[in-house]
Amino acid sequence: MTLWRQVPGGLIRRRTLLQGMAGLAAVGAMGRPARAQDMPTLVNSIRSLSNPYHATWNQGGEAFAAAIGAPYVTLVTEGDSEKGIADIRAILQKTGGNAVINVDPNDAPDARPIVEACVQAGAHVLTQWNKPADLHPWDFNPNYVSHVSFDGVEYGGRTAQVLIDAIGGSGGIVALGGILSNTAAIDRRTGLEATLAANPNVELLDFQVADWQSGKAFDTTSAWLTRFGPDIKGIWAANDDMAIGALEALRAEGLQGQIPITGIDGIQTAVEAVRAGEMTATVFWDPFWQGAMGLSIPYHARTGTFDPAAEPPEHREFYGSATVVTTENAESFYAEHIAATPQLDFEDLWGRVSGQIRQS
Amino acid sequence: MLTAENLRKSYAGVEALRGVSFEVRPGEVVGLVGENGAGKSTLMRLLAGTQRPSGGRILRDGQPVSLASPRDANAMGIAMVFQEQSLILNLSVAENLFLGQDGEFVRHGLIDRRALRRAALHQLAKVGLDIDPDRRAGELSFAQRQMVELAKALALEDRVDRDLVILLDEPTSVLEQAEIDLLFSRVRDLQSRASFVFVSHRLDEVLAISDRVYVMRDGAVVAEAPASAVTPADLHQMMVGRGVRTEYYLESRQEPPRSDVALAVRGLGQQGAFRDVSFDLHRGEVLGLAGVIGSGREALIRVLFGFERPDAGGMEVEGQAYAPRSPADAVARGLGFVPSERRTEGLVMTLSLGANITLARIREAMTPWGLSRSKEQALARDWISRLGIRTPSADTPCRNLSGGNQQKVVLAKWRTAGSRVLILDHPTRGVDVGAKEEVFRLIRDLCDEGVAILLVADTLEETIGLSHRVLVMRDGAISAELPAPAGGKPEQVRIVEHMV
Amino acid sequence: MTTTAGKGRASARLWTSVPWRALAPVVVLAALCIALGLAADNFATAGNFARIATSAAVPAVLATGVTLVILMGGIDLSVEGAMAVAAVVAALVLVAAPGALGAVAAAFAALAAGAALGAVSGAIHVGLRAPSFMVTLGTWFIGLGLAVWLVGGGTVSVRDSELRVLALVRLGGLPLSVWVALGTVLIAWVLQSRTRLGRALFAVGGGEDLAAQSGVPVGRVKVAAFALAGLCYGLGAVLAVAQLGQGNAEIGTGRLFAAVSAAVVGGTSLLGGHGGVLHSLVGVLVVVVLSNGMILLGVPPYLQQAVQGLLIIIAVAVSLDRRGQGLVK
Amino acid sequence: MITLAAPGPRLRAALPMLVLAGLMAALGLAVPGFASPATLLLVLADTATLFVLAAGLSFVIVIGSIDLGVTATASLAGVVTALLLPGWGGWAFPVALAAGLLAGTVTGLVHVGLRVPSFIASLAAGGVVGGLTLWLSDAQAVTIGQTDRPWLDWVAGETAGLPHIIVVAAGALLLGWGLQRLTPLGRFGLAIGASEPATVASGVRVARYKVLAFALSGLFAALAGIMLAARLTSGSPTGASELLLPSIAAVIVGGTAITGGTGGVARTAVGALTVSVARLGMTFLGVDAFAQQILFGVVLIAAVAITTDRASVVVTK
Repeated sequence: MTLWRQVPGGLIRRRTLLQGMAGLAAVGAMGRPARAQDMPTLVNSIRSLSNPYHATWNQGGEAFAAAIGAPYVTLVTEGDSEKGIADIRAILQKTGGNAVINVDPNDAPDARPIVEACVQAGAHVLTQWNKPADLHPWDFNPNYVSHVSFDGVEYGGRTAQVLIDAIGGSGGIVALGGILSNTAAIDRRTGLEATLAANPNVELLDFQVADWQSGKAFDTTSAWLTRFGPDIKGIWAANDDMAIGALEALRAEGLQGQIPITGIDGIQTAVEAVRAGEMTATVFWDPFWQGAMGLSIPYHARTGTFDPAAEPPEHREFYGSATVVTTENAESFYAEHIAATPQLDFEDLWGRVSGQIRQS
Repeated sequence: MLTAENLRKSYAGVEALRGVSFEVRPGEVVGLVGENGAGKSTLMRLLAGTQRPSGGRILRDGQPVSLASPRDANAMGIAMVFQEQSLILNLSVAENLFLGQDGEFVRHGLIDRRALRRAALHQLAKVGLDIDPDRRAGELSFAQRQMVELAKALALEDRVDRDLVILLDEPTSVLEQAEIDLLFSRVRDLQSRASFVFVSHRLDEVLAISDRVYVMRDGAVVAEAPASAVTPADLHQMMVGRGVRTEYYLESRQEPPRSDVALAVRGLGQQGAFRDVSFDLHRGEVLGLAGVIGSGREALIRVLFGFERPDAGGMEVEGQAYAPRSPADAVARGLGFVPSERRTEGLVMTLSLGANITLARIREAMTPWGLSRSKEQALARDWISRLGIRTPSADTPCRNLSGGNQQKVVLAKWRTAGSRVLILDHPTRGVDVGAKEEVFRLIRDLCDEGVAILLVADTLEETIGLSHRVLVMRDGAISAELPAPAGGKPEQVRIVEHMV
Repeated sequence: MTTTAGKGRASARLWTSVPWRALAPVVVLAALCIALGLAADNFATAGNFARIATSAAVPAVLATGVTLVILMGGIDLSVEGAMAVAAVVAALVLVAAPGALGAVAAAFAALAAGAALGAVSGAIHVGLRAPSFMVTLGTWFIGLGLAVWLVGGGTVSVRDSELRVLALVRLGGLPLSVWVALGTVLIAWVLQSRTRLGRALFAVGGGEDLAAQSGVPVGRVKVAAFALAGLCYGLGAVLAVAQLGQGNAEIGTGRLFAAVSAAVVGGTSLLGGHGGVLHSLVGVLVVVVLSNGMILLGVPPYLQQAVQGLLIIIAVAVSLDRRGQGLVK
Repeated sequence: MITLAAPGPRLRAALPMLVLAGLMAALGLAVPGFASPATLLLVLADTATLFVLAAGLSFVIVIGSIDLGVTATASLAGVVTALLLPGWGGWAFPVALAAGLLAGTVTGLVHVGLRVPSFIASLAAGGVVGGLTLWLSDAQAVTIGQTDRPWLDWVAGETAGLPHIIVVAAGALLLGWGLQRLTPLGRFGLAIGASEPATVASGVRVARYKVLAFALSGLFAALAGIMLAARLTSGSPTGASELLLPSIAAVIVGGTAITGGTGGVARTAVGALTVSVARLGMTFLGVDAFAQQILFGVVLIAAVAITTDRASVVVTK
């Protein structure tokens, strides 16, 4: 049972795959006009479907598309900026610009060519997480509807604070960072460092990079156990995968639950670990919301529900609100968001605005 | 008894064998001669099971057999010792001996290495080879490898319950005289257990070892005779369909060398290989280098051409000090090298004839606008007609040419490069009789033009016949220098006595 | 041209009679360990060696697999794809069938999935005579795609499954996974040196056409080698799933180049025919000890990649037998 | 065992082109509008960077080696461009190109001088270059500011609807083709790939030309890095890292043998377009994202199976 709850897309996937294959085989039958001629194609462009975060994102997109009966396309960059941009241009070309695009750019700079292509084609676009600091939705009215991010600095700092509280406000911690040049990795590390500056009794023993991967985090944590041994009072990780890798390295030595670990992202395994008391905290961004509302907002702009140009800046570039999951709220959070199918009000466009993005 | 009846084989519509009938009787050594392309190798491949006939049949002791693979042929007691070295160099001698047949040594799924070693020692003893079967094949000398191949073929007698037929495809082409003698004595010893088919370009050898000789021409057997009844000249005439030129090595064209020295070598040595080698090579001179494998002559020519560096002594080219750090330096100073391994070192087989001809001096094909295909092709066509290279076009990849024509392309390359000193390493290896004569003529032409030639030849006869002087090497040092002027050629025995 | 015995210099002969080149990777490993032992107090401790062994288990199994293919002169790029499929299959079986029996079934299913993908690579390579480099690049993508499709992109958590005894139960101070990896290397070593298939791998690596001439069934040997390699990747996936408590399509990320580097650092020639699984084990240890050491020494993250690159070049440069090989591609 | 009829050499040389044409025709029929000039320009523009990277790589693959460091070099060039544009203006481009040339040369020297297999030498050199790039960029993407963007117009701009990047790629194609066809380098590269011993014995300074091949690979990679940075208006230290496998695929699918000795830049252009059309084609066809990787793998194998020249090789490794 766990499996199907965990990957609700599993069975559907197989069908869509077969449809895709069949479509390719019967190539001549492809490309007939869409059923709903005027309905824009909804597009989610994400890094990859092989990680649970973006897989859930994709499910959000599917749910919204099903709700309004629009055609839906998922594009994956596989970490290749060129491919990401090329695919979006291709879809714009194919739909003649009648598209609503929700994109998590592979890298911040990708956002500019993507937005420019969408503007040129007349599609509506919303970006998430990554964009250059000098690229603003209000410079591209009305097509560039919004940019949504989550405050990596804030939440990186907040998980660090939870960790520091868990170890009693003093002692040494180690930190696992994501890919060095990655914007999210940089922000979360900045938050960590800010919190550390405010807690002079806590020492950062070492900062290492595990490229977001649990396997590398496992090896790094093992080596840390040699280097620092019992001096490690807590482990901060910039994402949940690495936190899980660290947790399993501890478990291999029977230390699970004895050294607090925090992660970020709110994937299911991490939330379960928090429930079990083996992790101390994670941050839930709600990728289902990101995948669904990232389409709903530009869709409503396109259909005229609101005029982007008339919206205040805090609706154009905003931080979404996230949930810090700790041992205190883990049970209720699990019941609400993981055990049950997520329920979203797709019309509630601005419900999770938690403030305008800082201009650094 | 192995019999072939009216065997036919065609490749893409071209008939390579046109109804060959052939017989090997028990305990017999059968010689098989013919020019390249006469169909010898094709016949051997059919008998060894590596290819299948298009028509006709093969009989073993009177029963028709189908040889679809070397394995089938082995089961019929037929084994082949291949022309190219076919040992796998990173495997041990024992593993090579039983490659593909190691099933009999498997105990509980694992190879019983002691049994394998015992069996290998047994097989090596048959050919009188005293080496450790656990050594890697790559560590052996060429002669030892050839013996291992022979032992590998003979190993068959323990597996099949009948007399053996061993096919020897040019087994002597890489061997020196002493080693050939050893091989022949082994073949005679083994005649009680096996019959042999012996293919070679060296007609005197064929007659020396064989009981009976078949001559092939144009895909058919044109003659069959007892070896005692024919001479090399007879065989040659039957092979090419005309008489041997009385003057095989064009001795009358041998002019005295010029007085100026092209290459001077003084006290040259390389530790462990050769020492204190000194000689002068004059323009227009052919200097023959005789010696067995291990005498140091291979190492010497590799040092002369810059593949390796000497530890002692020095060299001069045309009066200027010469210390090559690479073959490129050698070429820049006007040296050229015709290697014995034509397929790997002589030519880039997949490139066109034109590209190979200009490889050593590409500027001959350059124009102010870059490399010009048309200039290159014009150059190539010029050489094709001057050297009589038989090729469909100047654009043909070299791998599609016959051995003799390939060798002409190698010579054309060095003449294009303007080489004034040529090192010829076994220039007639794998070249058929007709083409050999053309190579000899080209060597004489080069001398006339004043090119200096250092020759390491296939046979002593060839060395003596072509050279103005012969240097004999033994154990890394020059043991004799014999003049070989036209009309005053030394006896072979005089050279052999300095070799061993 | 004679290029081997008979023309080496006398002193050189004496020098080369000791197989320095073959031993060089071991010397590199020993030197690395001694240097780290001097530089970092806690490097040479039982606990750290156990951790190094734990970290080396998965790479060792993967490098063993890739070595079998490299010995033939081929290359197998499908490591990450095969691992992904196998890991996901293992996790799905674990979820569907809990308990010890489920764990066994999961392990076998993963091995089968890895072997199947390997066999497909081998069959395409042999059947279509397409270069192994490109075929396995293709099966890499196919494997990843299959894995993503099977789980719809998610991660399957198997935190409490019985399979995890591999990582969590210790024997003689080392997790079972280390013993499994060691056993695998040993079995592969016996296979490589004492079975017909193993010797055929060397024969194919030394001269494929010659081996075929001598009656070695080259096609079958190749397919078998790719399938066995796939089996190893499947096992690597099982160990990784047991270690990390989850199965997903990204479990193999970054493991291909590490495995090939380890094989080459250990002295296995990419041209085929030389080296073996024990060499690769040494290579894996060099790489794992190095990354362990860099963390012990606190090398800044952005330098680690560069340091590792430099050390790999040095290790390979000192251990390559240049006399034996005419060319280096 | 499937035996394919061996096509003649002329047909063989044209096969990659036929595969591409077949793919385009199928897509043109299946997707109305795919065959439009606008779409074709789009495909060309989106193939440009991949092609330039693969073009450099083909110099190395032709000699029978491999360069796994090209993407690190491309990222380095992108970062150098982004860092230097504010202070140095247009001089940033030659410096970035020189950096790529240097990175390639060093890789070549390690490979040839230390006789380390190119697979490992370039992998390791790529690691070193990557570390250097992270250090230079302070481990973050370097944005090219508004004021410096006019400098990028030669890549990112458009003239009369024709994206400049296509012209740049065409220039790279012409340069690469010229180098291979009109200079000794091209001929010697083929010779080295087909038979290194014969090339050495012909007096060609093989080591020099091998290093030169790697240097060119670095130079082209740097150009690709500049193009990438110009399109993204920023230089990312890991920006090109995912282009490695597609670029190798492009070279091989174009008909250059991975073992060397045949092929070249012009074929790589066909190969890059094939890879690009296959990927974009799936987007146009609406193939499910879950199936795309599987299909791409299948297409890759099929293309290689069709274009591999089996006639000239006895042994397939």
